[in-house]
Amino acid sequence: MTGTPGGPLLVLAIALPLGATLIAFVLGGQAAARVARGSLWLWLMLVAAIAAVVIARGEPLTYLLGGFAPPLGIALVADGLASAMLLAAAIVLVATALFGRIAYPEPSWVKGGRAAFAYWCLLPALAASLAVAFLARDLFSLFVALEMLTFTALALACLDGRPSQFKAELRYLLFALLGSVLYLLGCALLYGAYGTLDIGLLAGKTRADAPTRLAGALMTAGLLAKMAVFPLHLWLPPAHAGAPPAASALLSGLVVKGAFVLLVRLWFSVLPGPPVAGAELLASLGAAAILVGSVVALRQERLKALIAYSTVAQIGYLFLMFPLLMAGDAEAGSRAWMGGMLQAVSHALAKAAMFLGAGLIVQSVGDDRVAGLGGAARAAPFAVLAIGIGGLSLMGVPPSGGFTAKWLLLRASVDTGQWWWSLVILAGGLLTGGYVYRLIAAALGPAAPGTAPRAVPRLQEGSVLGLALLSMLLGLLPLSMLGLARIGQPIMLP
Amino acid sequence: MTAWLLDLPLALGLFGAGAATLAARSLFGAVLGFISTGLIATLVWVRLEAPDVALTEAVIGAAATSVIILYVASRIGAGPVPPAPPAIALRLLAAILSALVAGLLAFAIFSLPAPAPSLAGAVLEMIGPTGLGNPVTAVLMAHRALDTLLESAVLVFAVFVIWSMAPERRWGRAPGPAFVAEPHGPLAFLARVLPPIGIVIGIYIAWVGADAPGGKFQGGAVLAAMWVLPWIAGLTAPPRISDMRLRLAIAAGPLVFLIVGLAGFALAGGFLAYPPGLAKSLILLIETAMTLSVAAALACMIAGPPERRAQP
Amino acid sequence: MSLFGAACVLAGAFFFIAGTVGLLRFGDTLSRVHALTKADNLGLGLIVLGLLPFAGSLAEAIKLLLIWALVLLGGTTAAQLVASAVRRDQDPPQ
Amino acid sequence: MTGITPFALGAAGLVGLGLYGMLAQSSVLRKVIAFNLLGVGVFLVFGVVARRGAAAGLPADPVPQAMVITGLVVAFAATALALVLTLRLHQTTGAVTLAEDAPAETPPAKPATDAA
Repeated sequence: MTGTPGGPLLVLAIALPLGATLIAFVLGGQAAARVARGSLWLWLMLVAAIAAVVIARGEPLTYLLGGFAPPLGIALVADGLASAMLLAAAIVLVATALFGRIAYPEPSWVKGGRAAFAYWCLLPALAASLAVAFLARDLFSLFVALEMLTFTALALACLDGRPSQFKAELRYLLFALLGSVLYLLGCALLYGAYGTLDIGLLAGKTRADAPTRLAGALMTAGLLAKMAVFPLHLWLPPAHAGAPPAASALLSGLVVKGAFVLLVRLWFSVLPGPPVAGAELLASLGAAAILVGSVVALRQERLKALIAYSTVAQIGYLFLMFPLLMAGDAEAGSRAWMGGMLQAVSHALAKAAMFLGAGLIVQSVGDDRVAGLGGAARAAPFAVLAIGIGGLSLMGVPPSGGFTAKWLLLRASVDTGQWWWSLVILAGGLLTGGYVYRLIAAALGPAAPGTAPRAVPRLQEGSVLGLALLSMLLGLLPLSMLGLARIGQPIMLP
Repeated sequence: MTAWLLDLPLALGLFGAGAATLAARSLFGAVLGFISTGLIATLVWVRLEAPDVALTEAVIGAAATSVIILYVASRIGAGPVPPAPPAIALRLLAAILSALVAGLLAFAIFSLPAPAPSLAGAVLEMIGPTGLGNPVTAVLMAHRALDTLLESAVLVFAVFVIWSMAPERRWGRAPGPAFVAEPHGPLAFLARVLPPIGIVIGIYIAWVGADAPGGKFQGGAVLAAMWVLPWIAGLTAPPRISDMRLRLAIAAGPLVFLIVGLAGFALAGGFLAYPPGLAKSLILLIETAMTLSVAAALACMIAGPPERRAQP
Repeated sequence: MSLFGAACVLAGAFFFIAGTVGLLRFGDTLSRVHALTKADNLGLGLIVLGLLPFAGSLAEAIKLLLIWALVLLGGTTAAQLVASAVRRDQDPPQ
Repeated sequence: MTGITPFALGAAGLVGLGLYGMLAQSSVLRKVIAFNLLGVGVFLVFGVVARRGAAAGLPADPVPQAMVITGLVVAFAATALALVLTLRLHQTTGAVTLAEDAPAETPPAKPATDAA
């Protein structure tokens, strides 16, 4: 009556971090940090259990809230996409929690305790927001989830309280608010047309009429603004580069993916046979993002700005799957789908590792210019190693999750005769190689005269390296293990 | 036909007030335009047979939003020189895009299918077990309870996000700046006279929400205003954010909601399900906690991040 | 009875219009505040008076009167605040 | 159907106005006000949809109404956040716009000399 076996796990995946956020907020102090850390470890186990049950059953888990079936009620569904993204989110959050033990040790109510209190409230809040964004099957609940994500992302980025950051974040907020209000307008039209906002009920029922087309266009535009897709990307680099490292890792790695999952669901489950021209437009924007983002990243002087521009480029890859999925070739479509999902997951892990590693290196050498990174490899070898491994994944060099993802996309583009996308993928890989090489070469160089790079805490280095190794491990998994991503994959109509 | 006599001027007024908001030369004029738009929108909601939304629009959409905009506008002003508008080409592009979206939107609304799909029947069918008489409250508290739970959590998120923007040296103090007290001024008079009446009205609006238009958000917003008024008049100071009672008041609504929701697993066979017979009592319990939380959260959001130099 | 009500509401509407015209046409802030508060309080009072015969119950009638009383209170305070702000702007404290 | 025509047009018009205001104004506060105008328009589209869905003896579909109440509260929270950021931006840098060439580091609490 209330869904499939294992359904209550989905409720817990939302209720646990939400409850932890509220309790951490009420308790404050060291207790807040402890509650947040404990809840994130539990959450990791919970989402691992969800993924395991989804794999074992071979079909999505469902839960109907309050026992009310859609259209009146709201359903939670964990398909392969949701469970994979949840798992990636939990791993990144646990790693940033370990990292934050040292970066934000003392939440308190006296001067100096502000950032730590906010940090430990925000981590479980982000977990709860992502859980809703990945699991909810109602377009309006997803709107609320997007707003929760925006609020937490905003606070994370302002954690330092730096004046320059207020401007970057205000720009981000205005973009995000415009995006969500356009999305909401699309919801109003869809409800007016079909009397429900449940994705499951809308699937296959939508008509290609004016309200639906306009709703699709508005919602897509809104989500693109939130994802910082070229040419709406201008807010992202200053916002992500100016944030403290732990926040940048979460923003670049996870927050952007919430809107991505929603866009995928919108296009392939809600819209009636989305227009191929639209998909090609999205992929062209993605291709432009890959090339422009990578070239601009190559020219950046500051370490974190470089990594932030790399995020703009890596988000671009996610859009290449759209026209490949709609080419009408089931096998190639399936490859493109897995490639896109794997890109989302591996970028989350690799980019989080790179931002955290960059934070450690800057802390070690006391200089955030690429030219001033000399000596870092000696003082913080594991952080530099982590950036290197993460960079390999971004480039698409085996063995790494990024390699498998880009290889799958490459094959799908060749198989469907859309070979021009493969040129973009290859060019993007080369350019990425260029900026990663710049970073590593600088870090391997000798320390600048008169400076003495300091060692960094082992726990932080360990958590960063762990993330990077996991992103590499993704590439060693046999393809059959990646079948998780295909459970509940929408059937693409040619 | 007579309805048009009322509806057409309302719709025109709505658009006119909106246009005046954009065209206003001063920032203050723009805020006044926005308040007028909100008030006209409230009347439109009444004409659209949505009294619950009309109350919410009046209290939160028009009043509370305008209060915080005015408050920030008065503190920063528009600067000595009004900021230069963007290039004419950009404005032209924006105008074309906006007109296009508005036109397409109107066209899309008029091409929605008739008869319109509706869940009104389904809501009435499923309202029985909740014991509620107001279908909107039933949707908020039972059928779409997840949204309401998340929304109450959003308010808590917003409060700690706002607090986290506090200047480092003011951290832990009471929310908002210190207001100058004028013990015999008109504001102090209002702050002494109004709250007793306002608190009764706020609780009344929240209480009747189960069966008539009203509810926790509308009532909570009135209560928040009654709490903030003495702060602004300088009569009392808000509690420090380091006071756990304040934070408990802010988080009580979603916490109680979450606990009752989880108890549903044991009592009613599912999350956010209510056991038959107990449904109305449990919903009232949640609404009570949420009214308190909405009031505390809105009050803290109006006051802003801690800025006080020293405690009075 | 309903004729009396309609007459009161119409008279109230007239005062509202007069107050609004005053708000728009008067030159200085103090006269504007004067026009607004005087006319609107009286206007609303007349409208409430006109609606009283239509009130279905005693509770409804009390609610109507309460609305009038609250608007009076709010309007008076706002007028005082605006006036004192004007005075502050005109002769700044030495 | 005809009963909602003026409001549908008014809502669409407000959406257009709000969108223009958010894109074409430079003052942050005015952008925030425009965001709220846009919000009023979008919520009224929900209202029109709800009114069209009058059925089963109810004058309007309660489900979109509930969504609007949720949406209004969320929009208020978003406005409050934007305003706090605006205030802090002004307190720390004196800027009132997001233009790149705004004054970089004027002392706090001192109004900007050149806001553009």
